[in-house]
Amino acid sequence: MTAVEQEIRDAARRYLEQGEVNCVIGYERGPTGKARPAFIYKAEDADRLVWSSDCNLNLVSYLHNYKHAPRRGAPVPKVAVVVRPCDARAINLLLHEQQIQRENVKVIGVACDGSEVDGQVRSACQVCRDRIPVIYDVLVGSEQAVEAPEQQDDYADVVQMEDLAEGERLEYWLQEFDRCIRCYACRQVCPGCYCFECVAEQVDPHWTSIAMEVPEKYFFHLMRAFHLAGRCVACDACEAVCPMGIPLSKLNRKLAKEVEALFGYRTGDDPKKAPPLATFDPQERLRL
Amino acid sequence: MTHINPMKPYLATIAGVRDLASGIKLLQVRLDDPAVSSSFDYRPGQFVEVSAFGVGESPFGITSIRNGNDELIEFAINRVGTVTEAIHRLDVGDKIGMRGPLGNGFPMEKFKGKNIVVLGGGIGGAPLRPVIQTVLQNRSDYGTLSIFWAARSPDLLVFTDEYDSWRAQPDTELQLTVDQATPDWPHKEGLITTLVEQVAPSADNAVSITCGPPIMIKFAMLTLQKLGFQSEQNWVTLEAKMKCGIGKCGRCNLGEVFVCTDGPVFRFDRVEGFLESFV
Amino acid sequence: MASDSVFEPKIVGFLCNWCSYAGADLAGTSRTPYPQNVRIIRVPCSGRVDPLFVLKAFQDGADGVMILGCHPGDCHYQQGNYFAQRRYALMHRLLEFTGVETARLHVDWVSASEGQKFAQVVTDFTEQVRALGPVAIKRQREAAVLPAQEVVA
Amino acid sequence: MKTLTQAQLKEWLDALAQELTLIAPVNKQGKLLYRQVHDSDDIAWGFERTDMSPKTWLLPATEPILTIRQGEQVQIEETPAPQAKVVFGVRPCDARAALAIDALFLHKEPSDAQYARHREATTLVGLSCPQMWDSCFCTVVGGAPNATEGLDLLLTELQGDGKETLYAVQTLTEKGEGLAASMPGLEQDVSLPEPKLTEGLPTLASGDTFRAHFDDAYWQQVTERCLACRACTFVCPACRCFDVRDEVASRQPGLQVFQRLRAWDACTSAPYRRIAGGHNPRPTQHARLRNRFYCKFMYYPQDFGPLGCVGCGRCIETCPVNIDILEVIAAVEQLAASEPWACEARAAAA
Repeated sequence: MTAVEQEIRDAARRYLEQGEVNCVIGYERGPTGKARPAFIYKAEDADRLVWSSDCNLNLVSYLHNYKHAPRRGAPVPKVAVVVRPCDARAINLLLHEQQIQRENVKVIGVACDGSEVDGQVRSACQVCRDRIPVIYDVLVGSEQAVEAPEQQDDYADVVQMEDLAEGERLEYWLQEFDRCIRCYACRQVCPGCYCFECVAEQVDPHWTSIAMEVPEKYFFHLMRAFHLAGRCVACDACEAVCPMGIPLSKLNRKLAKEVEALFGYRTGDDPKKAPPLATFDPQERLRL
Repeated sequence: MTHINPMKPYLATIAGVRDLASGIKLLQVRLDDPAVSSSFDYRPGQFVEVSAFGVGESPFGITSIRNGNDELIEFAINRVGTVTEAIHRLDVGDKIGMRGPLGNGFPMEKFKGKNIVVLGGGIGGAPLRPVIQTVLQNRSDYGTLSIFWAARSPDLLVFTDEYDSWRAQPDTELQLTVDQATPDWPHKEGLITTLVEQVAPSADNAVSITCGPPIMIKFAMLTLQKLGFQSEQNWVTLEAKMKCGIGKCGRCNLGEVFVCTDGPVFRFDRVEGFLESFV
Repeated sequence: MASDSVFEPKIVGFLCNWCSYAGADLAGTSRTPYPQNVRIIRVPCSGRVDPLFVLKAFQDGADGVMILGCHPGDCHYQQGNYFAQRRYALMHRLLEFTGVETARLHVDWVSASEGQKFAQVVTDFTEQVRALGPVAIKRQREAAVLPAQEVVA
Repeated sequence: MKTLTQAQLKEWLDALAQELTLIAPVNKQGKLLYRQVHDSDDIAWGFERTDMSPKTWLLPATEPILTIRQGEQVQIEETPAPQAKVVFGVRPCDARAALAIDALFLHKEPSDAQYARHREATTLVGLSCPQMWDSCFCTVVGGAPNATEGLDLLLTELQGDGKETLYAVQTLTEKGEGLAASMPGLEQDVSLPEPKLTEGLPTLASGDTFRAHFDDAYWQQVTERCLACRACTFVCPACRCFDVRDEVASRQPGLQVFQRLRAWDACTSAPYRRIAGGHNPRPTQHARLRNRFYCKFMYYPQDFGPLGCVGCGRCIETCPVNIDILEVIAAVEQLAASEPWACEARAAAA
């Protein structure tokens, strides 16, 4: 057990013992050895919690399940959630969008040195500049946090795509989307995707076909990426869960790059700042 | 090898449309192929999948009985979604697709000699009309007929123009109630369960047949129980989301029971044994 | 519209009710000719045009989409076109990134008095899209259900 | 038994690809998918478990089942039978999954015409597994890495002595015999190697046990992390739920053409049961996920015969939050052990 793990368990135990939360959302080890989300209700179960580099979902998504009182008259549940710096930005996003109330959420922030997949630091983590969560109630592992790279994210991967010829780019995405099985795992795992009825499944109006054909997949992924324009926190959970290995974060990062360049905005810096597409500047004239 | 495709609908032509209640239309259709039409036999409680071409298919209970050579088939269609809306836009002469008859239907033979209590809530009255018609056409085969007919408001009551002819039959009573009455409403106001409890039909040698929203079925069963009806005396017809109607698409199951092929008509003691609640 | 002759693109135009639709009207009443490739959909405001509409139009067979609204500062609802501006600035870049030519999506401001400009915008855009040919992300169903010679380009 | 070398096998496959649709696992950007191949070199030789099952070729992810032409008259056309196809490299578990789907789509009246056409047109050439891979549990649900059920031909890789890989061919059906007729090779006595089995797997509880524990709190517990995506059902070789919808294929003056599409759907997603008007008769995620497990282990065998799970382990590998069907099997086994009276109690209650 690492020191970070111990700190997470201690924080969870404390919250549960003192009755400050009903539930702590963290990670546990599944039977195949993979980390998976865990929901801890009792202080004595806090020792199930783990922390490792394969904890690469965004647990903030689960807060949507705790937004409402379970029955009429009952209080809205209070939950604590274990977050990485990228996940923490999603908390600010949901606070801004009034999906969660600050007083109902305790944030156990983990200082991050990048998560790994198969011994490789994930591409999202290689370019990430965050080491300490933007919002937290308890900070764990800060002494282990490695120095953030001084260099700003130069979006080299995005630029590389942009430099391809138009036809090559189209071919690339058609190939990638061809594998998509429309399982919607990317949407379900995303803290920013919480519409009660997604346009991809809406029947009336019927926006898109039920067909698993490339035009529908293109429609779905572009639509999803666009709905996250200026709202994506770059946690990369969508790409991590995709059973078909589609590089979804490329779409999100492209938009993040443009949003940064056009509006100087980064998601989740401040819960009071509106995402760029939810506001405007009358003086602005953009290339269309 | 050729296969008979159970997913391929017969073509049918709309022969008549009339408003039944607010937002509910009665469609009369005739199958285009005379051979299919003359052999299209169905029982009260069975349903068909109706296609509005270009929109899709939905299941509807047949609300008529087969009358000798008159091969008109009737459905009551409540406008709630895309398919029903498309069907509401159709007119006499337009084509629809029809698959069926599907489902099991009511065992009207078994009910012979019994007193029949019918509980219909809103559009749920539609699949019960053929039950009433069967009893009335073979009046001497059955005992008394008590019809409890309910809706949220008077303008949602179905088959209002047939009430007088039902009442005119011997040993037949019709009780009406609405949840929300209008000033000119001459009948009862309140839930169907209250009405049934007041009138208190006898459970002796009786069967009850109920159709309505799931929550109404649930409370109607409790009321009937209070009046002495055993679950074995109570028959219900359930609704569920269906796509194929032939037990393949997996959408309508309640536990191991498929509403489309095992039902939609069930004796209530069976429903009580379902793993999944029907409500 | 046989397939061997010149390619006639299908263009969907979302026109704001208050300015651009009136502009199109003016083009009509003043008999200014413009290509008939554009199918006009009147919307209350350019801010009403969800990027979803654009994607759906492409999917359903449009080769080009244009969104015309009031000039900045002139929006009937004060701010709708500012939202639209931000949205489509990003949308353009996203389409480009995924390999759909940006020239297929045109956003412009046309006021009620600019009948000439409307005709000019439509003419230019139609030629621009014609040069690009059919869009690559449209559904291919028509070809599956119709004999080849009947498929309308 | 006939044996052939890999070179001979490739030669045979190349010849097949000339005359019919040959489908085999290929590597698409790191994912193993069954796709049409024209050259046996495109096959991902040495593959273990594929990421998607060959179900796609029997029950396509999307398929028009009818074409409706509405002009002055309405014409409804069925989709013509597909071209003859051979799926090569079918793992025994996936073949058993095809049998499970057959039980409902072919043998339960009325049979599904479109599925039947695909089934008739398809020959399944299996490749037995030398071992159970990670997360595999075919032995728990009655299968084996070298099971023959549902296959037309089964190839088994023989332990080579350093030379070229040799395959032994088991001919299992008439269809397989027809196909094997053109196969080169050598008749010789060989003994098939025993596959390596995974030890210590749980035992699948009976349908009655599942029935008895329907309302157990365990189902809420296991569902808590469920994201309600559809990945587990789409990678499952035996899941068969579908959605049907009419969609416009062409609209012209005087003629509208619609296609009635059938596409995969998943009981784990929230809108699956939502009806017009917004009511959802299965409103909670735990009821939806529970339905998936119950369908596989109780409803399906009870209603149609075979289990709805063949132990391929794909859902275990795919689930983004690691909901593990094997863990569920073990948990139900444990529930049964800890509450032996539950079965009778449930039976008495019902």
